[in-house]
Amino acid sequence: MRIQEYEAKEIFKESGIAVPPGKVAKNDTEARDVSKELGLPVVIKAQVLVGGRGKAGGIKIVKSLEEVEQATCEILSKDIKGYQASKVLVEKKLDIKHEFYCGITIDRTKGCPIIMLSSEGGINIEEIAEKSPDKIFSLKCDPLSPIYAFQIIDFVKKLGLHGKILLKVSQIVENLYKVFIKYDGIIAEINPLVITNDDDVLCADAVFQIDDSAMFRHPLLEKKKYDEMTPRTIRFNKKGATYVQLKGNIGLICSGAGLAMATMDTIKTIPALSPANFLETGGGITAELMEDCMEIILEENDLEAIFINLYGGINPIHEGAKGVAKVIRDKKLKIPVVAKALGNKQEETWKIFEEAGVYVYKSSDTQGAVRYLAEIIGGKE
Amino acid sequence: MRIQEYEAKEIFKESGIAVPPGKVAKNDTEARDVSKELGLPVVIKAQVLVGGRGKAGGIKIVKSLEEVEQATCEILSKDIKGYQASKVLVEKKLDIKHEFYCGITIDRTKGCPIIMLSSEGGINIEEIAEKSPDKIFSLKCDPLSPIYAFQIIDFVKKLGLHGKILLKVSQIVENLYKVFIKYDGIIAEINPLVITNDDDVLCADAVFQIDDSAMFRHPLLEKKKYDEMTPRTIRFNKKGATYVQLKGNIGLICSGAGLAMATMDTIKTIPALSPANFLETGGGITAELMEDCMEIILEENDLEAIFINLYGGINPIHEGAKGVAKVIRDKKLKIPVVAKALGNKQEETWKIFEEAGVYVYKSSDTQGAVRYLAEIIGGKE
Amino acid sequence: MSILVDKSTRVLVQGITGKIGRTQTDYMLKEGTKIVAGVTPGKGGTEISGIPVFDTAKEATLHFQIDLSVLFVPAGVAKDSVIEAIDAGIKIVVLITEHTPVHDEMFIKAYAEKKGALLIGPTTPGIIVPGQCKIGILPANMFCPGDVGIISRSGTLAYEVAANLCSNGIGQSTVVGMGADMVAGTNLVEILKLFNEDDKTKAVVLIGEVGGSQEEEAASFVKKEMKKPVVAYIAGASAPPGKRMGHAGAIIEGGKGSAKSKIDSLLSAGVRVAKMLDEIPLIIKEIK
Amino acid sequence: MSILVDKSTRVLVQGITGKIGRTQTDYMLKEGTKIVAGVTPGKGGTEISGIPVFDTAKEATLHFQIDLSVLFVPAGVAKDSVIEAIDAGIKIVVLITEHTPVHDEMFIKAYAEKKGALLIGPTTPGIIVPGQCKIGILPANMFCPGDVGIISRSGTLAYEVAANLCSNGIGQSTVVGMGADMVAGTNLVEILKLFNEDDKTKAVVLIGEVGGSQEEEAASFVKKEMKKPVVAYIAGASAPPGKRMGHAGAIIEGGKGSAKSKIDSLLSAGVRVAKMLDEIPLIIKEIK
Repeated sequence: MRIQEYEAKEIFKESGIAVPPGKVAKNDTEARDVSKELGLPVVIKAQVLVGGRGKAGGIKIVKSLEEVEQATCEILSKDIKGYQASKVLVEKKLDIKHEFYCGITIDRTKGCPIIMLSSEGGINIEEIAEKSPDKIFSLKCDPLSPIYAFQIIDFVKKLGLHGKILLKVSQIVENLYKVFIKYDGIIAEINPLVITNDDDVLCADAVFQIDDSAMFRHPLLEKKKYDEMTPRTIRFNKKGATYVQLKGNIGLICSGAGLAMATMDTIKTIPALSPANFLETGGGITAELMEDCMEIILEENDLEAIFINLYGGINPIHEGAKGVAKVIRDKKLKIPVVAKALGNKQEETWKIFEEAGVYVYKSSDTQGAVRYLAEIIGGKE
Repeated sequence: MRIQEYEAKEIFKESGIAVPPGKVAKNDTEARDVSKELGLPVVIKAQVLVGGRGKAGGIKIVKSLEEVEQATCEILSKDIKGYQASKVLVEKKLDIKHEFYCGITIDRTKGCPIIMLSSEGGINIEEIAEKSPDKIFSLKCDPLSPIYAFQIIDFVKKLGLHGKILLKVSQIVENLYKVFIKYDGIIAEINPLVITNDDDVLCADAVFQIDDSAMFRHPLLEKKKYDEMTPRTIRFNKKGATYVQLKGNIGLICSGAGLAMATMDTIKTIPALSPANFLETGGGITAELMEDCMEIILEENDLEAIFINLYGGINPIHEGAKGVAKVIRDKKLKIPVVAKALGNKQEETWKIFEEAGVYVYKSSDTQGAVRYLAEIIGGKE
Repeated sequence: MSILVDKSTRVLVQGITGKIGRTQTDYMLKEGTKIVAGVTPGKGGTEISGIPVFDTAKEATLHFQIDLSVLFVPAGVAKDSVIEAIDAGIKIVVLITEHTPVHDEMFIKAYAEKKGALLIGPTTPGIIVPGQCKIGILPANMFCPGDVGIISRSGTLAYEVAANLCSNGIGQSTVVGMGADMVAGTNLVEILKLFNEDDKTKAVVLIGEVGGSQEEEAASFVKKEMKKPVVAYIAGASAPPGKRMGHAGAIIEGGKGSAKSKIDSLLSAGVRVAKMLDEIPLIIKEIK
Repeated sequence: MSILVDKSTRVLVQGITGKIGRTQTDYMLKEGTKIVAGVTPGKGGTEISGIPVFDTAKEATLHFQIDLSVLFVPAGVAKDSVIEAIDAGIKIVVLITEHTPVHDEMFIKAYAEKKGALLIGPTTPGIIVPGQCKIGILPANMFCPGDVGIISRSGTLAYEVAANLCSNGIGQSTVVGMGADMVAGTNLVEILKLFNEDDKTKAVVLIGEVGGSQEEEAASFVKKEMKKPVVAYIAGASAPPGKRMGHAGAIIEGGKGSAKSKIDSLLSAGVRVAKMLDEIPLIIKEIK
């Protein structure tokens, strides 16, 4: 789960990382009030979970209260790379002397947290990483040990800092690492990390993404996450299923992300077919989950057929089949459902599917199953 | 700092350790109200920081509300091994099937936490430890690693438990260890750890002592600790000085616990002298601290002389001497002050002392200094 | 004969009394797996399908020699349970559990490395040596004995590829699921090394997917040291791209992670990359 | 010649820019201690009494060979600073700091043991080899060169005993303060072993005090292995007893910890125990 900039900044601030004075606002009046309180000039920032906001017009620096209102309205009504902000963050403008980059993420191959620093912070950091990788310093951390302040100081010195600024930057990096560990972070990023003309060191922009699998350790964040979800999405989430809506004609239910991706790749090889969604069930199939799966793809898409691709390893696919059958009957479903379902309890599963009018493909090759699907659709037309 | 049973139980309870339903009461009326709420019979327990309360009449089981009031008045007015309780803990009486012992403390020589368990809990645990040490099981814990539930379960199995009771007891031991670590415990003890007739497992009595040096990590407890201290005791405490009142005629100020103990041993070899107090300054001597030292021993004792025994290693003893001199002058002190002060800045120190009328002994042997003190007192008489 | 396990491997099942643990224990027993003991705290002294249950792994090791532990435990205790197995001296730990927090994954990966144990998973379907033994949840009817090794980051794709091979008369020496999570206890390279040394394995199918850089590392191992032909399939060429999550991910992956990067690396290492799943048996027939 | 240190020992001072660090650095330099560098985070690049200051111990070790670090740091960072010294590869760490939390003491004691470093303290006055070097806060004018080793759990008592010996014409080979806290990085036995092997030391004075069981352990070492005469003094025979704090302390000490227990153990190991401080020089003269 990625949280909004202002939420990330609240968490960072609690953990001792300085952030600019600021408040979130839902409309122009609120933004005006906040700006009055803070004093001008201020920065108005769209709260959207997408990179490159600034270039897309989601960030404005303004010097008068009239401009505050105008900029807020503009930002809140704008499409920012496919997203629309429902809130802006209004912050006092900083007098920036220098911008650093500080990011912590997970080194997937080595399997450890990795801290990255650069004295060239700001929006061009990825370009710098690509063109001058020597300007990015990284520190791989031992998952078995805490990190100590002296290790951070040794690392931060690579930026060429000394004295109080060295200590201030080190303290922020240390605190960011603590936040990363405490909240099961996947990505924690301060970019830019700003040194002001008064030698204050602040987090000017924050990105924070938290491990969905670790939400049970953070009940307050979990609650916040679920507050914004529909009951079905919550059930999906709790079972570990993943649903992404796309724009196609074939509804898709697969067990396993790899199989789901391969199935999509296969469907796309036939011009008349394209996936309407990505849906992988995870390892927690039940009749109810499959009902939810059927309902969500039927509600949100205009389909020509549904293609189900399941393996019964840990999943009781015969239970899943019951859920599919129930939806077909309850909704008196008109479009064809093609299912390939193999593994433990496959015969039982086939029987349930067939009794509900599902076209069952009994070999293991997804290509064959997809061709069968194409034939069925063709025949229907 | 050792905290009262009811405070320890609050902390234990927060950490998931079940305790009997109960509340603290300051007088008979409160105790009656609590008992009504809990339902009879109840146990009334004196809140004093001393072992062996029960045998000293500090714990009573009562069956009627009249008895509650009577027992509370009795307990609150009683001398319990030199202490008087200002509160009682009123708890619902448990139906006890079995009593275990569980204690965690520090193995000083090995330098690690040690968990001790016995299936023979209760007030005779020390006797059992002495007579049947095989009935006490102990587990030394690695200070570098957390402890895992499976290690605790393996250990708790030595008590011969299985099934749900094994898990419940293990959970309590695990939680007690977490409390011990979280709050910088010196001793955390549940005795008895009770199994009720309903197979509930509860902490029936709690002892919890916290490391004074770690109070900075526990600001709420530190505040509570300081709330009960005089401003001077707080200053003492913050500087690491230790004062214990005794019953003698010689006020004592020494730098270092070892030297203080040796000085007391030496003073006692002369029949006319006995220490009026134990006071060791720690390594934080300042003029102000020495003023405090002088004032506390003068206020709380009826003295014939003051004996000061200092070494200037880390301590600026010349600064300390200024504080002593100030008190002598301000209070126009009549009783003699004998000082032995050696080490860094000794000449400067001697000069300050002598100008204030202190008898200075300039050799290193404490025996000689104490004989000198005896002579001075003799001469004065 | 096979890698990691065979019919003589003595297996412990942690979480044996749970619904999944019980079901999967029966499936494993049916495939000849030598399960000697199970663990569920508080259930010590009971039995599941004739297998004695202990309160802790250590206790089980006091009664039985154990070579491998397979875990069906809740995600919240996955970390502790893996440490329990390793501390009990068990050298191969197969963590089936899904949704283990990634910080726990990093910890147990490092812990296993430090203690010289091999951790497979989490979110792995397990390991199968068709006809000999099965560790984990792989449906046995998808596999058949033979001389092709399979390593797969995806569980269900491994089933499909194996079944497709079987339909084409090609059996498997050992099939290993690497686990689909962000961090895997053991990476592709480690398993490739084992297949490289295994007499019974004549060719290897590597099933990767987008994300991470395990396939790129595998490619450079193949280029340098692999003595056997490798066929690869990378899932996710047409997967919906995830939302951009800050720069850190992009910086660390440095262009790796996409299907294209993986396919290019593998091709340049001489690996035959199948575009579609049904090409895999055909390529295997060609190169073996 | 001496144990642990001598005039060639290259010393780092952590916390060198604090008030105590600066003062004590000057005292140490005056006694010939070879201080090569200091550390205070954020003060890197400055100098104290001509000694270069670095931001971290690791940085100091990149510029200088360092044999020992002596720490004058606040109690709240004592643990981190000891780990910093050990991680920088320094093999002897002397922690002067008072009031280190006991849980931190346990951690750094175990950490030093694991990493093969020797931790003296906390709450130690340090180590002195009279006439050669001084590590820590011991006032040099209390000591004189000679062949008696002193180990003491109390700082100021060590000064007094040394000064008394000097008044009687008896000098010291090395004087080591063990640290007065509940847990000591190094126990009496370890230092006794070093004195046992030191050519220059002819006799050892052991100054103990009530609490713990270090003296009892020292007694059993003396009984078994000590080749040199040992004189002991135990402070606290008439100390006010602490309040009873639950049973756990009593169970674990099992009767040890009292002055009587310590004195009895030492006597039965053949150690001469002085009842009063002024007996020590007399006994030393007798037995040497």
